[in-house]
Amino acid sequence: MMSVREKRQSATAEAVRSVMKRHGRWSRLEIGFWLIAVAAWFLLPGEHLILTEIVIFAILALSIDLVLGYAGIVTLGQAAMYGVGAYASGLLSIHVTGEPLTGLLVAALAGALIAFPTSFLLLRGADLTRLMVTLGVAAVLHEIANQASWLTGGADGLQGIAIDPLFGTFEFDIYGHTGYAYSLVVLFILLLLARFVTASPFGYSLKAIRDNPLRASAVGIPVKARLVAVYTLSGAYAGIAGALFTQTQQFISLDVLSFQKSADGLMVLVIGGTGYLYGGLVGALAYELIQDALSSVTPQYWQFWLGALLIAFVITGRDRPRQLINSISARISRPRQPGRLDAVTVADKGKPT
Amino acid sequence: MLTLLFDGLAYGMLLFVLSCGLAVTLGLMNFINLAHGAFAMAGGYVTVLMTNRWGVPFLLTLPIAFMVTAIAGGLLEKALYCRLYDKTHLDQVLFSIGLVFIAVAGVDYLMGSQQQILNLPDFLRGRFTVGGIGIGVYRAFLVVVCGLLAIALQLILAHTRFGSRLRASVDDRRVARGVGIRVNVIFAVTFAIGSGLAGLGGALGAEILGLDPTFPLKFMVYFLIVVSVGGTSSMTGPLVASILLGVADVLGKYYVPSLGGFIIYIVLVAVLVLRPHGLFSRAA
Amino acid sequence: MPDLLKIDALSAGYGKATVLHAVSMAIEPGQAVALLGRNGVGKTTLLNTLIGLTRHHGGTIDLDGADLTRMAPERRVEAGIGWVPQERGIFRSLTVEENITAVARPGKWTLAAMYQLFPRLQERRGNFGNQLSGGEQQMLSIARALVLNPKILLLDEPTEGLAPIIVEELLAAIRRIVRDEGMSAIIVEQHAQQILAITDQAIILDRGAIAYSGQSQALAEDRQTLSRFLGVGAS
Amino acid sequence: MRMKSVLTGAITALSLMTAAVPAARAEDPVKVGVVIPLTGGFQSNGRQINAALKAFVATHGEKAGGKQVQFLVKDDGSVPDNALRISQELVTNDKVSILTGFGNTPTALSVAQLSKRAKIPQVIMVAATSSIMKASPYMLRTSWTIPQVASAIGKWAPENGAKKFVSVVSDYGPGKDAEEWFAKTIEANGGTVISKLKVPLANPDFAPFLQRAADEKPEALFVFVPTGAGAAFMKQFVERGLDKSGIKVIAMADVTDDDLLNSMGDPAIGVITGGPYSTNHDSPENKAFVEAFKKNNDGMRPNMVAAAAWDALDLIYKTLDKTKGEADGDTFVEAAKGMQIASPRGPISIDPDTRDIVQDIYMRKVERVGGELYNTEFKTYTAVKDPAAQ
Amino acid sequence: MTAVTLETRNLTKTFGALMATTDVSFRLEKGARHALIGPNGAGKTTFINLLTGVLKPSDGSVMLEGKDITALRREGRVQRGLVRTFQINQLFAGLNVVESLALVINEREGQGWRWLKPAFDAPGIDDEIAGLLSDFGLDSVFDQPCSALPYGKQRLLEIALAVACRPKVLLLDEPAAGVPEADRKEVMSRLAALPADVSILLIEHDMDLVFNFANRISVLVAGALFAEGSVEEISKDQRVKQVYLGGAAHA
Repeated sequence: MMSVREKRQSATAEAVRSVMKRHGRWSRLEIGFWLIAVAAWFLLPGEHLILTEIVIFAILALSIDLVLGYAGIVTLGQAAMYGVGAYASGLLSIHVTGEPLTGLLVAALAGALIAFPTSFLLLRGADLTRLMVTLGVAAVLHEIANQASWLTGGADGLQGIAIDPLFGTFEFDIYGHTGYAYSLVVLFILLLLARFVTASPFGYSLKAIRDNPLRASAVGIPVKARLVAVYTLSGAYAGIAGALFTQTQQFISLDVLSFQKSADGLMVLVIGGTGYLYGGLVGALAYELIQDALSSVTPQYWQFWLGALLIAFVITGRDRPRQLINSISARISRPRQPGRLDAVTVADKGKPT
Repeated sequence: MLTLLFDGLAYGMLLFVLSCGLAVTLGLMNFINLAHGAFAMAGGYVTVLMTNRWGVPFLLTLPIAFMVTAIAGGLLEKALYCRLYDKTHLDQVLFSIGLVFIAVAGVDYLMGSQQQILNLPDFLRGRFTVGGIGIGVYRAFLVVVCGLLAIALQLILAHTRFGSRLRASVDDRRVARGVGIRVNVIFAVTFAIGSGLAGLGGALGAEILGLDPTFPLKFMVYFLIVVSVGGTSSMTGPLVASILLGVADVLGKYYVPSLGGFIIYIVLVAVLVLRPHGLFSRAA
Repeated sequence: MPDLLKIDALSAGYGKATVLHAVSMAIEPGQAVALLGRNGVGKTTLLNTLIGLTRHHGGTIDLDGADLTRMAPERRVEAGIGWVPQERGIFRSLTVEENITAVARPGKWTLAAMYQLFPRLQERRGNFGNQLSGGEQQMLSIARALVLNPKILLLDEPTEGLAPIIVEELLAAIRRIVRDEGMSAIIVEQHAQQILAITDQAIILDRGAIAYSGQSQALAEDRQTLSRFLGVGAS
Repeated sequence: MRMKSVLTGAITALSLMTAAVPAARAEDPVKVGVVIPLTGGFQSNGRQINAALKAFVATHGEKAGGKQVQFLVKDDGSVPDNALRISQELVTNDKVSILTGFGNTPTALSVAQLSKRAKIPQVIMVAATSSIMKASPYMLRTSWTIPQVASAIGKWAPENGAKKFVSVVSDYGPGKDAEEWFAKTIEANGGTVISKLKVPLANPDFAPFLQRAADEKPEALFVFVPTGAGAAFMKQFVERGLDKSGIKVIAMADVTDDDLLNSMGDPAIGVITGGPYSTNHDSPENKAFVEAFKKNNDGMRPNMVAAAAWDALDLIYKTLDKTKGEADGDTFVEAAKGMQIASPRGPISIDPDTRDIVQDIYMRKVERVGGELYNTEFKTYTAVKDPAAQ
Repeated sequence: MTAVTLETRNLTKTFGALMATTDVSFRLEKGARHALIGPNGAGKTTFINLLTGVLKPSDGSVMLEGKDITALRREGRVQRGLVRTFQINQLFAGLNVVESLALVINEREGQGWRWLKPAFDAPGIDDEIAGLLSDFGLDSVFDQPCSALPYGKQRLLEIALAVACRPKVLLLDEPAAGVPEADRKEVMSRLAALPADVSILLIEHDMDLVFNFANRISVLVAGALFAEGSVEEISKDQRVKQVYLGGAAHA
């Protein structure tokens, strides 16, 4: 009798192991996504500028996803860390060194340094409170940057940023060739790291907190400390996004700290869907392309149509893109209907380019 | 000094009329309506259009601004907002931002992007002095009108059946329905009135706050601050928060002009850290 | 006599969990029914289902010819249900008087009648809901349901957590409402003996289903049934 | 190491693919990127520029220096980041040879690096901070500079009886410039600025600043706030009764913007401003300009932004005429240097040393002329250079 | 011979003037199957909240294995072995069964701060999860998201999550609440099979469950301990009967 039970248990354990192995495995859709992103470098040399902007936007959204999608903190103040990262790397290039990788590191540190104390302000209160506190912190930093014009250049923007060639070889050209490759690689590394983090015990404890903070504390998870940790990590991400912006544009204005930046980041993430890391990418891609298309059709009134799209999007259900991706992903992983699969892949390929 | 206080009071009262509708929306339906400022803008444009282009007396345009935006608010509630009550805050934020975009671009298209300048009738211009305090006629008018509105709102809330039904719905929506209060109707009406008040506030404020298509974006943050600092459990909270904000803003800019932009945000963060649900929230 | 309230095969619960399993019962006009059972057997869920605050899983509710099954709660109130929720549900930012006048509907139960029934409410008419004692809140909750002039009153544990002397007072009032004024009612109670004394019919729920149904008086004397379904002493 | 060289090779190849500007052929049009704020905080500038462009093309046609001139108008949303990205795309994808527009200083500065690196002439239509010109050797300006105007006011005021000032400026680059240069010149001419107030750019209410200014009891206020805010400022000034208290307002032209002047109404009457252009400037060039502008834009009134935009386009056309359609950065800028134009605002020229505009600055007073409000010029400082660049 | 694992000393909680818990001194012995009963509003919830650290007591202390844990936070108490389940399921809606259990086990093993290593790499974690799955009859639904489970399975997972914490003391708050009749037997038998060395405090209204499961019963009335004894003693106690049957004055 024991052996029957044991047999059953070992069968279960096998099943459990198979579930576990599924985690962290790259789906075909994911791989395809990256292949297309890399291919875009070769095939669309004229679009590198907007692609760079999309990638930086996506990193900002990714940093918000870490706190919102994985820990359930809504924020309208991610620009605080983004902007501080941008200024940190800009100032570094002016006063110390123009080496880009050092700039990224310093910016990550600066972002984390701002995020850490801020996170303690977010431990209490509901959605609205958190929105307003983060917004307030970003607004205060914006004002400080405005006042400290001796350091930041104030409203005129920080002048004189000069970034050394990457690895001493690759100049940041005005076509964005280096910029796109560079930011794409950074995005890839950050996403890889985020994948590790979200699949780690730490990452799962965040998901637990997001889903049910009451139960999370009842199974022994130190909720507050985890929130502080992830907010700080997200601050580092946002800081890196800011530094990438500085380095690829070689210019910073106060807008890096603006409410608009935070709101756009949140909006893009929400459009793309939270809690699966790629939401920011999908959202940034869709948002930028739509905005670009609309504003070239009607430069003065594109906001009208963007607004209409947003409303339609919410009313018809925000889960749609996520569901679509899931179903595409499922179909690609189990290619049973070759005829239909082709259609899907083709349609999919058309989109992100 | 007292002149300044009075200015701050007027400014605060204006903020209150502008944002009280939002407080009710948030408290009653737990709905984050970032498009509240769009209604204020609509009211402002109604007034400017009527006084400047069609020569309608300013005072007459005020109730019209209220009515027009209230009707617009009511219609939008029935057509769109009601679909979003059950959705998440993020959906609501995205949706109402979409509305703001439409409003901004739509007004730009219809009215042009320039600042609209309201021509006040002569009797609201100028200044008088009472006991050594110089008081602007229009600011005095604002204080009186907004004060009366605040009192009227308080009376409606406190002494009418509608008011008590509204408070009951905010207190406990479930039980309210269970004792026969039509919460949905109450909400639609409240939403319309709140929008109307925003419209009226926009009309009154066009003179002081300025009016251009970016109005809803510029002032969205102010409304949210009033609501989050004041809390949503009563009208007193937002009123006190508005006046506090108005006075602090004016005094701050007078005495420490260089800190002008900071003050409200520092107050905001401080209040919310100490009292996450606002100054006047009930102890949970 | 035609039934006032007729429940047929009613199943309901919260979310996915089914709490009530195919409950059927009928109440004649003027009848008061005691709804008994241990904690957690679904008594409150039954009342909540009648007022429309649970998820409907099956069955029908009919009140005086009107089909309530799919109605919104506020419509059910119009159709004639007066609900006294568990834990009273007093609106805390309304005064005592406002709690009553905000919902009152025309009929014989008026504000004045309420003050006559519960003189203490008149004394405290200007106080806010959150300034009342438990007993006063309960009186107010009953008054608030009565001024709806309902066809049937649903009382959910009206004496829960109250001091004995207040319990006496409340039960006396309930007796007047159902006995002297002939109000139909379903009363959920834990104090079985006391409530059986003032009701006509009794129903015992057990695990979401009706386990016993009969005359209150008969049940009051049926110690075995009482202790089987309600007591701690037997098994 | 091999990886690196492969990458370098790839980048070089790409650069060649995209960057190699094909040899200019006669039939190739000269493309001009117009980056202006059609949305956002500075959209009224964008509107005026767009209108001026319409009027200019309608009167001057689309040919200059024997070539087709093609304008590509883009909205930067008043955001410098956008301005930069859009300009980059215009340069790299659309292959524009000239960039123009730039509704405020930050957007102009954001593009300076690009202009420098890609050797693209950048013709500034509005941005007025002095320092911009140093940011790129391909920068040209047809608007005005803040010190140009502020120093003229600083010179005029003490000569005409107002010596004790409080300055009220918006808290951003141009505001600080105005404050600094006004104070500098007025102090050199025997006046004082007893208090300097900075007003947040997104400021809804001037009451506290006005009160503060009044409490300092100056003879006059020196004011610089952006268009639009100026109207609110003047209204609140009158509302406080400061007009009756004997305190004068002497302001930068933005405060009594011609575009809005009519709707500002009576509070504006009598306000003295210094500026480069007034809609009722009395000259045949201006009459023609105003007429063309109104005709093409439903009677809209041009302001100094429109005039500056018009002149920028004129400068581009005239320079192309001179270079026979050659729009290469160095050639173009060299040709533009010293260019003299009979502008609607009076004679202007491009300073060969600074590439900045040299123009007459007028002192004006708001008056009612034929039922409409205008800035009537009453004193001219001729051929003023940017004092900050000297 | 019987060691006390959990003990409260004069535990008191007041909300304003209201005494929610009055001077409760309660002992839970090692390996106990102890039930806490009492009418609605008797303060059972407040008592649990005091034990688990959701509320801070106004007076008195909570001791776990002889150590004072009154000042410890919720998660600290859990890490020391004081674990609870909830009356209303509190699951991680977005995670599946295996993930939920794995994260609890990781947390228990002190791995919760590891942020670069995969969550499923701990040695033996698969076997442990498999054990829990079969102990609680969750094998058939192991890869389903918690929110999609049938109610009875959710209830079992609710308990399994607590057991995965390897508790010394387990507080079961109405474990059978809302479970459909068909699944009831399973829940009860799973409860009966909980490890013997775990001390269990059961809060329950279902007297069948109480009598089948517990060997000792405490009765809480109006925030104070009203009676305590073996199942037999309590079931015969007239005063307890009256509390539950009501009508104390008339009986």
